[in-house]
Amino acid sequence: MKRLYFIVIGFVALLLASCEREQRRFQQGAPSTDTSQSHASMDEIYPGGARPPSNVANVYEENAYMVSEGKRLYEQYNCVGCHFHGGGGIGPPLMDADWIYGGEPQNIHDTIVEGRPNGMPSFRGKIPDQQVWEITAYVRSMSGLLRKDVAPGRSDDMSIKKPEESQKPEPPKK
Amino acid sequence: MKHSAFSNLGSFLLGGNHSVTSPASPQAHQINGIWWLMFWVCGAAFVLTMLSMAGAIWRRRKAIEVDHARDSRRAAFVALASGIVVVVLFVFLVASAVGMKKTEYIETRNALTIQIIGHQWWWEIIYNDPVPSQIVTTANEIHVPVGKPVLILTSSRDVIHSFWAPNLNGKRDLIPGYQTAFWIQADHPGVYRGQCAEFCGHQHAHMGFEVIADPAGKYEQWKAAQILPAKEPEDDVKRHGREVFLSHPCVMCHTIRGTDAGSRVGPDLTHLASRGTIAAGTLKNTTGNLAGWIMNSQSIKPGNHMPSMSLQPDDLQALLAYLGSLQ
Amino acid sequence: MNPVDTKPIERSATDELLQLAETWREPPGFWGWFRCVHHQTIGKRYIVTAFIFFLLGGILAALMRMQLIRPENRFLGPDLYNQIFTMHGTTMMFLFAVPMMFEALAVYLVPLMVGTRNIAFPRLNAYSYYLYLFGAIMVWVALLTNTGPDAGWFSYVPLSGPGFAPGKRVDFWAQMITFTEVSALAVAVEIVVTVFKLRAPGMSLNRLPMMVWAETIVSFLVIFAMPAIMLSSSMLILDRLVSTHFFNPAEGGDALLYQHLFWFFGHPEVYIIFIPGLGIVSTIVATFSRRHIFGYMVLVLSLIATGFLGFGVWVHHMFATGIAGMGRSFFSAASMMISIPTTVQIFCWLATLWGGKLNIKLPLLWIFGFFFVLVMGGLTGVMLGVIPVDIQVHDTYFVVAHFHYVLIGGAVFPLFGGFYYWFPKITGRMLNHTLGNWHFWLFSIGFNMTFFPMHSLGLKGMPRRIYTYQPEMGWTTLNRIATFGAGLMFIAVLLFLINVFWSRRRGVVAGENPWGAGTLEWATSSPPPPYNFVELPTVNGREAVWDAAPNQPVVRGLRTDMREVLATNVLDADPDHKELMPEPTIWPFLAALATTFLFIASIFTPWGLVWGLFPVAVTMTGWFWPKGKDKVNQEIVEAEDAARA
Amino acid sequence: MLQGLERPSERPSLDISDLKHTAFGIRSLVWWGTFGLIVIEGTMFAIVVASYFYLRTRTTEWPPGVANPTLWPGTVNLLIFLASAVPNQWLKRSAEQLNLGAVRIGLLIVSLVAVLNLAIRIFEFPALQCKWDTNAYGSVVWTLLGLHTIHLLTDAYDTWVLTALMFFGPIQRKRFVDVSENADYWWFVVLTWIPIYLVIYWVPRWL
Repeated sequence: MKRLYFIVIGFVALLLASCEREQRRFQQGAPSTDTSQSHASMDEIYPGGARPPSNVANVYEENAYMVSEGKRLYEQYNCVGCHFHGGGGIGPPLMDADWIYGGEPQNIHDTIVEGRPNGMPSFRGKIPDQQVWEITAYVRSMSGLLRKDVAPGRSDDMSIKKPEESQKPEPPKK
Repeated sequence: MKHSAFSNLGSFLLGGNHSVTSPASPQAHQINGIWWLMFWVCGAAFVLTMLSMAGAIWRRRKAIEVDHARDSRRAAFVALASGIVVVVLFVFLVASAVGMKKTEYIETRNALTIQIIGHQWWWEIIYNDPVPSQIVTTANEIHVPVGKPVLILTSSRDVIHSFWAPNLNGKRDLIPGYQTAFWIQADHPGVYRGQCAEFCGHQHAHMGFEVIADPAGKYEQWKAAQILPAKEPEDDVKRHGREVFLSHPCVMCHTIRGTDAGSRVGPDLTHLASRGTIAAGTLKNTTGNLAGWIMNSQSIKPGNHMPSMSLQPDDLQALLAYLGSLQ
Repeated sequence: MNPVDTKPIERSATDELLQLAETWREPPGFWGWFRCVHHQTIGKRYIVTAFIFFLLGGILAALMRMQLIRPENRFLGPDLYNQIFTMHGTTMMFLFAVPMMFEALAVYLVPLMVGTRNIAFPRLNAYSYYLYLFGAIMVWVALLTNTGPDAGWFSYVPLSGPGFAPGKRVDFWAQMITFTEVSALAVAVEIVVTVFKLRAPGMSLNRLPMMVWAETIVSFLVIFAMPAIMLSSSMLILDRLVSTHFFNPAEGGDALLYQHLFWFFGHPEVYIIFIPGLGIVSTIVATFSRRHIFGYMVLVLSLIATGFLGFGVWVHHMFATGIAGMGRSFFSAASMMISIPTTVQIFCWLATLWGGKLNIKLPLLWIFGFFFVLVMGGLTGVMLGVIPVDIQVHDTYFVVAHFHYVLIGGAVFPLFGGFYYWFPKITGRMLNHTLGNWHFWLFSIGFNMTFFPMHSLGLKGMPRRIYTYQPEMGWTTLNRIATFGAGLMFIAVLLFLINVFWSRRRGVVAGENPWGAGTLEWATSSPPPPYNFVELPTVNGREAVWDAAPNQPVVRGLRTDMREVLATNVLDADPDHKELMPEPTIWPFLAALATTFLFIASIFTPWGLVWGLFPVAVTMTGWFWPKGKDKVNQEIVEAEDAARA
Repeated sequence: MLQGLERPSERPSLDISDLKHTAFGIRSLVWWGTFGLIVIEGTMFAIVVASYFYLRTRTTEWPPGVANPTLWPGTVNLLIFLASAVPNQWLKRSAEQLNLGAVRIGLLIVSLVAVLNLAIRIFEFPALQCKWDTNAYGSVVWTLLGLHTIHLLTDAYDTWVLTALMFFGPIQRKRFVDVSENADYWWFVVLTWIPIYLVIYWVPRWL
């Protein structure tokens, strides 16, 4: 009887997880309550060392639609121009385990909003915060940090890299 | 009086500037003709079938016994009726072939060529020209000269859409990986509405466009105006509006020729104020609607790719003033 | 045929009947439910399940009509609306129409109509039912957890592909296809074998009842059409899960390939739904005209022609894609040609009615409704075959009107007629006449009110699958009329449900053959006993009951202590050999569970396919391995055969 | 459950008590079932092959951007398949003659041949010179080969189970019908390999 109980609980949990994965949230606040003013400021950061990871969880990482929006924006806002499809080029690669400025969601968010020395521009004000979090979620999916049922599949273009859903997890080294 | 009631009913059931049965082009006329031919023939067939069913019910429900005797006569009737059906179908087939020939051959002699690219959920419209500075890019509003064939090249950047302006011609799917061509030609000046006809996601319902047929002179005027880059703002408010545009998310997606904004993600806004509608034929292009659209696009077209903005009232007013000046 | 022994045999009828009943009794109790393998039990489950999905699909339709009752309505957002219209189409096509018109009716009726004791491969039959059930539950649970597929019942790529349909929504759709199509394919094989090998002696192929012809032809359509959709949905799910490039134009794939495959199935699908309806019409028209159907051979050939031509018209769903001209003319011609066999059938039925002595009861009333609705839908179908008209009204509400006229007219109207006709056979009681009349008239009026205005809407430019429209389009009033009509249909179906629940207990007792019909299912009690017939009948004409000779022999010599049936030969149905039918068993259920695990696990990881194979192999082996009563009985009869030789 | 009890039993009868149980070939139910299955699967193969040629028309270079598949594994498998037809047909005939000893030997041979086929099949996938996610060509040849492998695998498994049955299970006439039908299905697996082999290995060289 007890086993049945666990099975039921497990099943319901699975269903609830799928609920979150499948939400289409068109309009709503970003994950943390007050991120319009970023925590990072230029004098705190330096290459090679990450901020202490912030405990802001990016709920978008549970949501397949948000991640796929992040992927679309990553292409359309021309992140590919420097980072290519994660392999890096002008900018550092995003699909490996090395994170110069930290691989936690908050770090990536700050990197996009504030910009970083040596070329990463600041997108403060230009990208709405919800979209920044979407891009953040997608960037983390490139190194396999998201659940496989959330991470995007291949896109309708040349297959130059593995789709995010089949990327081996690369937990941040720093 | 009676006549007007009848025509009211007619326009209630069939009419409008977005209707198959109000043709405004040679192709649509042709199709409309075939439609009415079929309507009357099929209508007659329907009535005859129903009459013979009613006759059977009327005659045979009181019948005393089963009638096998006249089965051979019935066989002759079935054969004859089937023969007539075959002939009628053949007539339809010929009508179809003739109609197809008239609607589908591609008129290229002195045709105007327009490239139409489908996006989720708006239409990018490009008037190509060998000279790059003469290329006109606009969105959701197609201007064509009256009486001149217009060759339309279609393609899609994301999913399948379908281009359909019923008063002018049948629809044509925009399929990624394919480019197809067909042509339209407007007989009279007017505004003909069109809409995406292939399911394309969240905002399939709000993916309209307008075809505006103008006399040749007016069309040339329009085109000449569209080629120009955006007007320089002439006062401080509008200059501030331009600043707002360039420092906010707007610049990430839209182009305004003559400024630093050059992204092709969303519609080209260089001559936004010259257009009749915004949000792909969803709203009339008024200042109020534009303000609502900028601040709350996600509640007007939930799921579309333009995020709702949060702007200070001053900034919004300035932005509206600037956009309103982009004639 | 063996020489007919005309001497009555002395026998203790009571003992034999008791034994027969005991032999064929379905296992009782809770666990017994999972072990049933008799075609009547499984058939009834199919009927009830498919009808539940009809109601669920109807609720979705009602929600859509509510959303469209006024412009820019905010009742359902685009996301929910897209899930709902997708699930409406999916439910109605894959979970209601095919399971009901094909699986349910064929599984329940065909063995009775051909006069045998059970369907061929009864365990496969149970397995197919569970697969259908589990697949249907899976996709509905998905909908209720906001994971409902949202790319349309056709799931065109690239909208349904990995790039534009994030999450698992479309994967559940694609796997639902696998579930239901495996189920339909299994039933198709069973029906073909039942019809070819298990007919009552004397029922040569030219004496098959029209309904059996219809279900047989549909079986062949299923066999040739369903692989195409299984393949296209598998390609879709492969594209989504393991990054194949079937539909990716940047890597040599092609979005139109999906459409070709889908419609190569999709158009025959329409006939899979429609041909059983034609079978019902032929059956009811003959019974209530109290005469043999007019033009039997013509009707059969028409059905076969429809089946063949059904494979030659799929491109008419793709005229607007702009593919090359010559091919389109061919498909346009074929699309018009396919209306000829149906027209001929309609004339034959009219001739039957004109030559009969009409007994106007509820089933026939629904057939009159069928004539009205189907002829209208057929005529708009001819219009759609004409390419210039098609490219105008394709993907508009005109098409929505057209196929609801054809599918509701061609399937649901005959189906309701069939319900009134066979309900007494299935339950032993008649449905109430007054409620039935209300049901018919409300449904018919509601139907025309809902769908007739849609012709107009289409011509006025309203595209399909839009979740809302703008006030200035002038579509509001017509949409409002349609919504009210849908309300009437809803009430009508409620009345029908009340009628079913009331009549099941309190209806007039039907007796063996309340309509004076001519096919074999009426030659046994109502409801039929689990062994179908006390003594297997022999057949002397197309309407076995009407044409029976005064001394029509019955089959004797089948064991009553084992589930024994008579196999006959394919053309003439002469007795050939005997077969033992399997006893009740849990293995098909277990195998279906294992298969369900395989299908669902593979949505989440490709390894599900590998790990899922093991339980499937184990359960299939358990199913196949001879044991228990089956083994013992087989040994007994084989020993007897050997002794006799 | 005694409906029909009152039915007069005084009717002439068609007596079938002398008929035997189970039959082989076209007379048996299992033959028709297998036949149905074969038609379904055959249609499936035909549609994949049609898709292959359809995709062929969508590009100029074939195979696009990858080398031609290596010939030897597929060819070896073809030869083994063709050779297996002999013991398979012998097995079928033995089953129909109810010759238990021969059936056991035949089943063992065909089981082993199937293992051999499967073993070489492992080399066929790399021989395609591309992956399923390389491009659409890769996707369709992998699907074609994969689908045939599934059939090979199921029939191999079926043969193994039957072999076990004929050695350890109850020996019944009915089981010989199953063996005979299994042999028919093996024929199907063999015969479909010929066109699939040509499509996978030779069409890229010819077209």
